[in-house]
Amino acid sequence: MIWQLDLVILTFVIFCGIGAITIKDLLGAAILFGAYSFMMSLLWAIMGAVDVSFTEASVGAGVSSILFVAAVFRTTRRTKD
Amino acid sequence: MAFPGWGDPLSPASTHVSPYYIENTIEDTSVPNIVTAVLADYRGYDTMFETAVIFSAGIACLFLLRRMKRKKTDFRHYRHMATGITLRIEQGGKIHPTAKEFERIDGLWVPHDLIIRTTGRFIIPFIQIFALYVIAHGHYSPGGGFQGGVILGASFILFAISNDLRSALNRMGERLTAFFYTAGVSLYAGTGALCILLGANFLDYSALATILLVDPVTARSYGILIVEIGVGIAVMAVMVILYYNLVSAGKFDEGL
Amino acid sequence: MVDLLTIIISKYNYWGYIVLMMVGLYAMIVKKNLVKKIIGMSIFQTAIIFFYVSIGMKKNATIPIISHGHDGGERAVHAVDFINPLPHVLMLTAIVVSVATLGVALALAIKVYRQYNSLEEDVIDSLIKEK
Amino acid sequence: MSRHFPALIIVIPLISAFFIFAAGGLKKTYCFYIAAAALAISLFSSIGLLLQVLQNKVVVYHFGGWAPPWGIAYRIDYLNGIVLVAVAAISFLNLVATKKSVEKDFTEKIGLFYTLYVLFVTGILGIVVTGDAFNLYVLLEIASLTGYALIGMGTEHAPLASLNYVFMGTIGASFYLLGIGYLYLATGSLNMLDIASILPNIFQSNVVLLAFVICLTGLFIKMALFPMHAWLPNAYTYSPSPAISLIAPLTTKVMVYVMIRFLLTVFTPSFSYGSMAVSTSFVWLAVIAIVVGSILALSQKSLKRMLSYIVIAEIGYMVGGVWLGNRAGLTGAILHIINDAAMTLCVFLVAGNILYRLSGDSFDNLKGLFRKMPFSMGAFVVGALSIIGVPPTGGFFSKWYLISGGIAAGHYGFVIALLFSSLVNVVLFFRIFEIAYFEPSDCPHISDRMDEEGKIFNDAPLGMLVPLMIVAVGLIVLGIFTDTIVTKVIQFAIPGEIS
Repeated sequence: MIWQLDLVILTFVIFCGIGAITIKDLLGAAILFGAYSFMMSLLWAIMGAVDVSFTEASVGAGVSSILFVAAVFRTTRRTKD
Repeated sequence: MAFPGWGDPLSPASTHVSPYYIENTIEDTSVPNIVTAVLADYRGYDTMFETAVIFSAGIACLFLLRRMKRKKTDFRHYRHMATGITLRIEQGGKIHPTAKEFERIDGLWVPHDLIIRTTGRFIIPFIQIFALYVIAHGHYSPGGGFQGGVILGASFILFAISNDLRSALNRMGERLTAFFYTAGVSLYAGTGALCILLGANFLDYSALATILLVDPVTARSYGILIVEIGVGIAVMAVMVILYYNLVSAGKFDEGL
Repeated sequence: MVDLLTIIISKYNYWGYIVLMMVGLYAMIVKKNLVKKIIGMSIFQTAIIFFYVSIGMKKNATIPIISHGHDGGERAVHAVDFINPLPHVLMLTAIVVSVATLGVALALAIKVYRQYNSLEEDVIDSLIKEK
Repeated sequence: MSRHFPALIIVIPLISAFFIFAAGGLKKTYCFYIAAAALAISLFSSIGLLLQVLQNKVVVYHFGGWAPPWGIAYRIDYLNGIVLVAVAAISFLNLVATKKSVEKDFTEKIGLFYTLYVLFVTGILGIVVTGDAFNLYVLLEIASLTGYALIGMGTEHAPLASLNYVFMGTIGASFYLLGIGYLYLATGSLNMLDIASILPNIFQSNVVLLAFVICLTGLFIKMALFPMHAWLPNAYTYSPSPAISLIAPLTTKVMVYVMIRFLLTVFTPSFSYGSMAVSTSFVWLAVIAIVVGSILALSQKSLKRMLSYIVIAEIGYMVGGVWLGNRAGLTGAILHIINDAAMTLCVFLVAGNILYRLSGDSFDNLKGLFRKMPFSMGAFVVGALSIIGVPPTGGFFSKWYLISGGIAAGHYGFVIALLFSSLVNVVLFFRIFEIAYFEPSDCPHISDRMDEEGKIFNDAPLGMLVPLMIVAVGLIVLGIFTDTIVTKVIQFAIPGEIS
């Protein structure tokens, strides 16, 4: 594995995570959470955890995001924080 | 003892239990993917409960959100397919079932985007085949029941998004989904119980050798495949039911 | 100073997991919006999964899938050549648990929204106090 | 078949869950009977297991035929043998006792309710019986997820309370998982006994200390010890009564069991009490929990909410008893897990009966209740006396052990807190007795039904009363047989090195 790549993606992960909880739009937050999960799965793939990475890519980035979007569709997009 | 360095091959985590798995998986189960072997055999009992967690989540979602009765004040929309005229029928009324030229539509109905629907129709079979490949090929490559099941579930969700929820429900109704996730988890627990009946411990797949007519090591490999299929079915159905529930807020009619 | 730097750099994954955990915990405690809290919860759980995957890492090792050689003959398998598979197995379970929790939490959030017509905790609190 | 008891005890309820779910869609009346049969088998196997333990000291079962530490093993010894019987008995009795109430509250979702019920019991039983630290986490999540769902279907603000419980519960479980991660990092194993055999060599390590602290934090959140108790009162108050009389007796007590298991088996006593200087501060934390729980209970105006604060105080009893670190304190704590589970079940069942007949459980509604529901209130008196600690109920004896443990350890703050809490409980319950016995009924909500003599008699149906009576009698029986339980079982559950 290449530690420079690892570090860059780790930074991305952290920024996506912070972005997901600060953005003032729940749909945007859901999408950023998807990006966060996807970056995370990349990170794990780099670390050799291929099965975990595969699961996170399908569960975290795929289905979780859809579930968030569905919940936001049924509630509201607006948020105060 | 200090905190082991990152990636240290001599840390206790890498030297105590896990070398056994790495060195003996092939002899014990003849499965090259060590993660699959540990997941479904050495620690198969955990995985059974993991499936049970998924099952509980599906049941919990149904229990919390599902609305069994329609309110009398609800209304339905019907669209005359030839002309595009929309009817709104109030107070729980229905259109006569023989009136085939009307289709029921959502309150937020918009004409279907042809591109999305066609792309969906085109891509869904490939996703499903890939999902089945992932389930079946979990012994040799990354993948297995969970990943494949989630992808299979995602293909149904994609169908529900690219068309509408009602047509997805026509293909894959609530009862069918419920059947699938009960069947999936029972397949897992049932395999385990079968091992007890055959005289071994719970989930000891080598006992299956007597009915599968193979040697115990191959029987373990087959046992892993069986439970992975069970997991795949259960996870697929639960993902679909979670989506149905959340997107229709428990009413199972209108959705994204 | 140099020592500190080496500690930080040699274990930067562990620092990353602590940062992510704090991000998740912060969202769960400080944010008022329920969906934001749920996102925080998911981030918190992934941070712990990240920690486990970091435990399993081994330098100069490959992914835990034993490949037969191209010549068809079986090679001897040495534990140092493969990444520790056990944390991966545990984390597969943890990911599934986290998506299950997510589903239940979102169902509850929808139920809350149905009841109070709001997802903001402070608005709901003031609604409860009014009654 | 008796060899497979450790598997059957968990697997039968799990498999029955699928049948109950299927029956919920086909014929709803079967759901209850399937659940009852499954839990009866569970109870039967747990009693069988306890007998095996009395004979052989320890019962081990390897899942998948793999020996630990590679596979998952269940290990039943004196400590979890007795807790197992208590849990199985309570879940079975509660199932029978709440049949009518479930039919009333969840007419359409009865199948789903019972499915969640048996899954919850599966999780709780698994937590008690497992010998694998990670397996415990998975089972904990099953119990929690089903618990969230059961609580979320309650009245008033139940969904919000349940969502807060989800957040706190997930933090707790995740901290536990993290602690297991650190233990794994230090030892490379997940099997509790295996960890215990490796740990003594590395007790000085910071990683072990960190694992210990993080695990305990997670468990404290899950068991609602005082500063982390915020999720409990609302969740318990608003939850549906048939669910809460299951969840309240089991969840928190089982977490106390897990804490004892970790202190005694995983981190051996010499580490937990010896090289750690935290014992005394945890006892003080428990003292604060007892005092604050009791005082907050005083200020409540409705029955279930008052009982929830009493639960918080009772957690303080057990945690304090465990951390006293002597034989009497631990005996008291283990005994109190069983007694407290039984008496919490008793009073919450009565609260359920009251809610079955009345529209609310605020103190105004309780007026004249002794005339209307004499049997339920009779059971309530037994439960209340047990919580106060009056002989010959079980509560007296466990409190007696706890107090003597406090005196032996020289920790008089704990002793005073226990006595103070008993005093507060006297005030709490006699206030209710006074309202229910002396004040005339003027509650308009009751569907009054005059019987032949013209008396207003409106107790819960017989199906709910009989199990309640069994529980009430059981409390007294537990008290009478305390000596047997302690000498036959509990004294062997505590390692010999603790004096």
